[in-house]
Amino acid sequence: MKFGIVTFPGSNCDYDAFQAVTDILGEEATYLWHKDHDLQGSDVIILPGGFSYGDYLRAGAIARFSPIMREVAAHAKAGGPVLGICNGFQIACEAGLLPGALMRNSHLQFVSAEVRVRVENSDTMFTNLYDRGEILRMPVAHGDGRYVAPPGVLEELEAEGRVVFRYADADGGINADANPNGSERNIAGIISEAGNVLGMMPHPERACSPLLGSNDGVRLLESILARVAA
Amino acid sequence: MSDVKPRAGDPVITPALIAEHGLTKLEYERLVGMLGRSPTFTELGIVSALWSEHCSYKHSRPILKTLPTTAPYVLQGPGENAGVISIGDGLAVAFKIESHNHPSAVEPYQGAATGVGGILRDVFTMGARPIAMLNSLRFGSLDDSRVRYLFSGVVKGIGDYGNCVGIPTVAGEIVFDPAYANNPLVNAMCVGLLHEEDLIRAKAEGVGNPIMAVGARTGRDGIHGASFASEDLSDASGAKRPRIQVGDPFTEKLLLEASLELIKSGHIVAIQDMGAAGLTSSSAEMAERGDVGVTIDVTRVPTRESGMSPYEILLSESQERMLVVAKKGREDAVRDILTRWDLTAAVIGEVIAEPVYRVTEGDRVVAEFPGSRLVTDCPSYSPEARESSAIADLRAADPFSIAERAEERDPAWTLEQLLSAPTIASKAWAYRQYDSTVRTNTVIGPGGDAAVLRIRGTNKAIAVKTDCNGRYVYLDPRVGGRIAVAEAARNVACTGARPMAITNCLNFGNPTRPEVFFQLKEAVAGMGEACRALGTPVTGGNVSLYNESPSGAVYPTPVIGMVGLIDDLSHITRATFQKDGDTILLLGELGGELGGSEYLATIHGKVIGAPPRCDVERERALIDALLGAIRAGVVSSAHDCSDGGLAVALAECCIANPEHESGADIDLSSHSALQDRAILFGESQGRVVVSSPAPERVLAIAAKAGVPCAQIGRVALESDTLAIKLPKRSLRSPLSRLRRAYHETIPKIMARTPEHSTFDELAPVAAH
Amino acid sequence: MSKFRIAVHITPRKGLLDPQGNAVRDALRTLGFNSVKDVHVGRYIIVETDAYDALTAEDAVSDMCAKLLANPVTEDFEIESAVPA
Amino acid sequence: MSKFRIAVHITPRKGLLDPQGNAVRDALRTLGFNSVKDVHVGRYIIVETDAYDALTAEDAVSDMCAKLLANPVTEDFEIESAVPA
Ligand SMILES: Nc1ncnc2c1ncn2[C@@H]1O[C@H](COP(=O)(O)OP(=O)(O)O)[C@@H](O)[C@H]1O
Ligand SMILES: [Mg+2]
Repeated sequence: MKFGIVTFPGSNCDYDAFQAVTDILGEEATYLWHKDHDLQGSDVIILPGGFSYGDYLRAGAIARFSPIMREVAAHAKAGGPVLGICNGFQIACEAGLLPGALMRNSHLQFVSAEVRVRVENSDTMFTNLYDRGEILRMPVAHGDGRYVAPPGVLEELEAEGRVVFRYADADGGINADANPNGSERNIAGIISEAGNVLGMMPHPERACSPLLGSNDGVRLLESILARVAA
Repeated sequence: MSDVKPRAGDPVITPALIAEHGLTKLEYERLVGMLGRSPTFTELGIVSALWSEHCSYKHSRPILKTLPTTAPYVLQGPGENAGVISIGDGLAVAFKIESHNHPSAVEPYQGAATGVGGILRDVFTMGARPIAMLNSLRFGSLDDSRVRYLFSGVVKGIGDYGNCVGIPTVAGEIVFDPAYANNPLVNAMCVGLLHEEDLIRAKAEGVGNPIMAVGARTGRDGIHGASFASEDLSDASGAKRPRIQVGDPFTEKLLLEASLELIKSGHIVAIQDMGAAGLTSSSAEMAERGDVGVTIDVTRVPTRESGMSPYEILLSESQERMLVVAKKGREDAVRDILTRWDLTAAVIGEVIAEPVYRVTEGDRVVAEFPGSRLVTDCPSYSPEARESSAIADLRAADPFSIAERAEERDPAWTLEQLLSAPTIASKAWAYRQYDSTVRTNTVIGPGGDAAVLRIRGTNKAIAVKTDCNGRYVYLDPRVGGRIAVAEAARNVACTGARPMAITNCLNFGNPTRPEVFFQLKEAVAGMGEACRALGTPVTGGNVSLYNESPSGAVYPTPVIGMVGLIDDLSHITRATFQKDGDTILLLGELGGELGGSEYLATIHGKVIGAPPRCDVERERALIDALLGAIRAGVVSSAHDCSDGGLAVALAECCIANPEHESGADIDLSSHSALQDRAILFGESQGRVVVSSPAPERVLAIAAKAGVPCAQIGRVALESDTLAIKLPKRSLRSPLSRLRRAYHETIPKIMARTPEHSTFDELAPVAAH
Repeated sequence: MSKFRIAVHITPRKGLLDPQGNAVRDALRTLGFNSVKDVHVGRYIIVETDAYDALTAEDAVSDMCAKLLANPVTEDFEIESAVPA
Repeated sequence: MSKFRIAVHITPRKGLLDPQGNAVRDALRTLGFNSVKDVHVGRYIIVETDAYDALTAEDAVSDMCAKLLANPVTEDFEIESAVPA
């Protein structure tokens, strides 16, 4: 299976995503240049982390107008998997692929730390190899990670099981102490209505090796493989 | 030679103008002698920048020459943008440290950010991809709101820049001491990785080759920053504020990718960052290294503002710019690469056979210097060096003459005081703002003794750390210089790495004062002794002098940036206790010295006594023993004793990792010849706390290396206490209290001032 | 064509948490400005653009706001009259 | 005492690099707004404060700008007239 990883000017986790796909998953990956209009036959699109266009104005606001985003949107509309990580999540929200927005962390500081997330829905194409309620460890590194959405939208996300990950403590508790950025309802990741676009602030691609502290992210990539290959 | 005439509208050269440019009368005469005529305003500006301390090293060059710089694996020593060492497998590591003290004192956010940007460029111009950032920071007391403002601004500046470019910030050190109150130190270090065959040097070559300006456009930023960095900080510095540059990490990221692509492409022969003194120093230095002439036409330099004079274009310190010598005929290919990254490239000059450094404005020559004398003929000084008798007296004072405070009857009190001293307390408040895991190589990030980064495609890793204890250097520069290197080496060795080489940043006061020059000379001598003994040559560095304010000079602070190599990933060792029941050993002697300690400073407000002895041969033996034990697989954890001594080291082994705390039972009661406080808080050098499942093996390895080693206790995972038996007393500290002291101090202090972290570009408080 | 200058105010939508505004308010009080009741922090964007007349310039900027300058989920915007630049 | 509302505009100081403004300008042009000449991005701060009269309120805010709201090294500020809130 082929993963297309978009390189926007200022992306800096494209390399990490590439390594995770090729090195850990053993699948094919290719970089997609933001100015192109060609997904090069990719089955899965990753919008990686970083600071596209410096995150100037608003994180993700300028990147969503990159030429390649037209094809990414079409791919998503056709049901193709899209994984937005960190800045990729911000871009996906700005582009309207996912509802809501990511605002400045409530404590106003950049936060780089290992966090825990609880798997809220293990019946998605990104999480089918996890158990529901399982606690995963992954790094976060962002300044604008506070997920917000209008009240109606939040209810809808909850009702449809589209909140996929929530920041949690070691025992699975959902509380303010476990929330690194002030996200509403501790939301760390959500999925689109059709279930094929996942946006998340934590970095699964940085959690792919026990040597680096966690390999809890591997099964996320494997889940996609399992579902798409099936 | 061409006919160089003053340009219409340029100021007339007067003694006042010369003085304003920081040139002495003798230096000016030297310039006139070199030219054989009076300089133009443009020429005066050029020389003022190139002969500034920052660019010319005029007070430090002879001293730096005494440092060892070679080893079989050193591919590039001092003199280039960064040093480079081979780590085998065809791979090499480039690294360099640099100061941005003065800009940060005036505008902490931009000052620190542009410091990070500059050192990144120094590393990627060598053909290396940056893989890690470090820093070394000094501030006054955190009780002062201006200091809190500086601290939070610097941390945010470092974080925002490095995070945006996507290079992990993995280690550093932060010290708070009134000695730095009005003159903070901000040193940034970058480490990069390259294939040996991609190494490129900043040496202009090939007559007829075009010289190109690449990256951001040139504006009126930071004109004369280099000479600014070579002056004392006075109240008048406020007026110099417009000189401060603004960083654009987004452009830096594009420039990084474009430069690496350019170097790989084979279209260029040399590349150099336009750093301090901008276009002037980069072009003059490249010409000098290549022993060629250059000519530059300032009207072809892409500018951001209209109407910039040659003087301004040459001296601008606008950020995110590079100077490139391309191969003739490849100009378009170079431009194509830059355009792909939305950056500009313009031909602005040429390498010429005639041995001159020439600047034109269109057809008119506005500056011309013979040969490379601009660089080679700059003055060099060896002023008088004499120790201050006041400091000698401080050193001679007996620390044991200071009576204990009543509270010290409970050593747990003292330990908690020390753990909550901002210099010792956890710096997580700062490094949580740094992305330390991007690029997925960080095995050990901030919080350990040194950071460890794996090297992909090999079974190796490198360990990196910055270190210096300025208080020791103040009390005894020779010994302090040795300790700075030894401590950095020890920190790297604690992770399982063989110390390989250093870069250094010499932060000192005004060298024309005999007591400062004495410190500089002695400290570098001490560093050299340690480097030779430990086999860690100096591959480069930076000198920052004139770190003085009306209240005096900073502590002499020669910061060491150490790189070590781990040749097997299984040797990577952490600082905190790992396994229940492991035996705790002390490698090295108990010592019992108290001079220059954090204990005296924090508990008694005294900076006195001789700093701990530092026998560099014993340091070498200690590192050999430690690495021997690690490689034998019998070390669960290793942590060196530094600020706060053995007690603080043990406490850190228990609680530094909040995810994995453990208690410990320690028995030091047999050392009755020493005072309890000296056992606990003395900072004798050459010591490492090791935990091991096989203590007899550690003892045997140490004995063979001739290093004292003793079993001192046991790791007690389930215990919630650190217990230490002493000759006269005993210490019992619940981990919860140690944790609070260590982890909560800095966040609490910084929470006092929400105003400092409010905006992207911080707003200062009413201190100006 | 002439050149116009149009200022845009972008403010956090009412009801949303404004941590920056709150932090500034608290900081001002810490500094002794005890009468401060509330603070809101938004963005101020100045666009300089060529246009046939002020109205066309304002229309264009309004379009820019809708497309890029403001996030409709979290922000409101307000455009000032164009002035010749 | 009555309550006033004072708006403050904070802009990057002229001549200093404005990376944010440049990025937005380039983005607008890419979006087809080709007539855009320049963009500057600053902050817009609304302070609500009690004061005896409008003048006192404005003076206080000017003081706040100097002390906290604007960075004198890199920014300029402008205070609008106080309006009753
Ligand atoms: N400015 C900083 N940036 C990143 N990491 C830091 C910084 N300051 C301290 N640290 C980290 O905190 C830990 C303790 O630092 P330090 O007290 O200097 O250790 P040591 O006493 O062993 O030299 C180290 O892991 C160091 O890398
Ligand atoms: Mg250490």
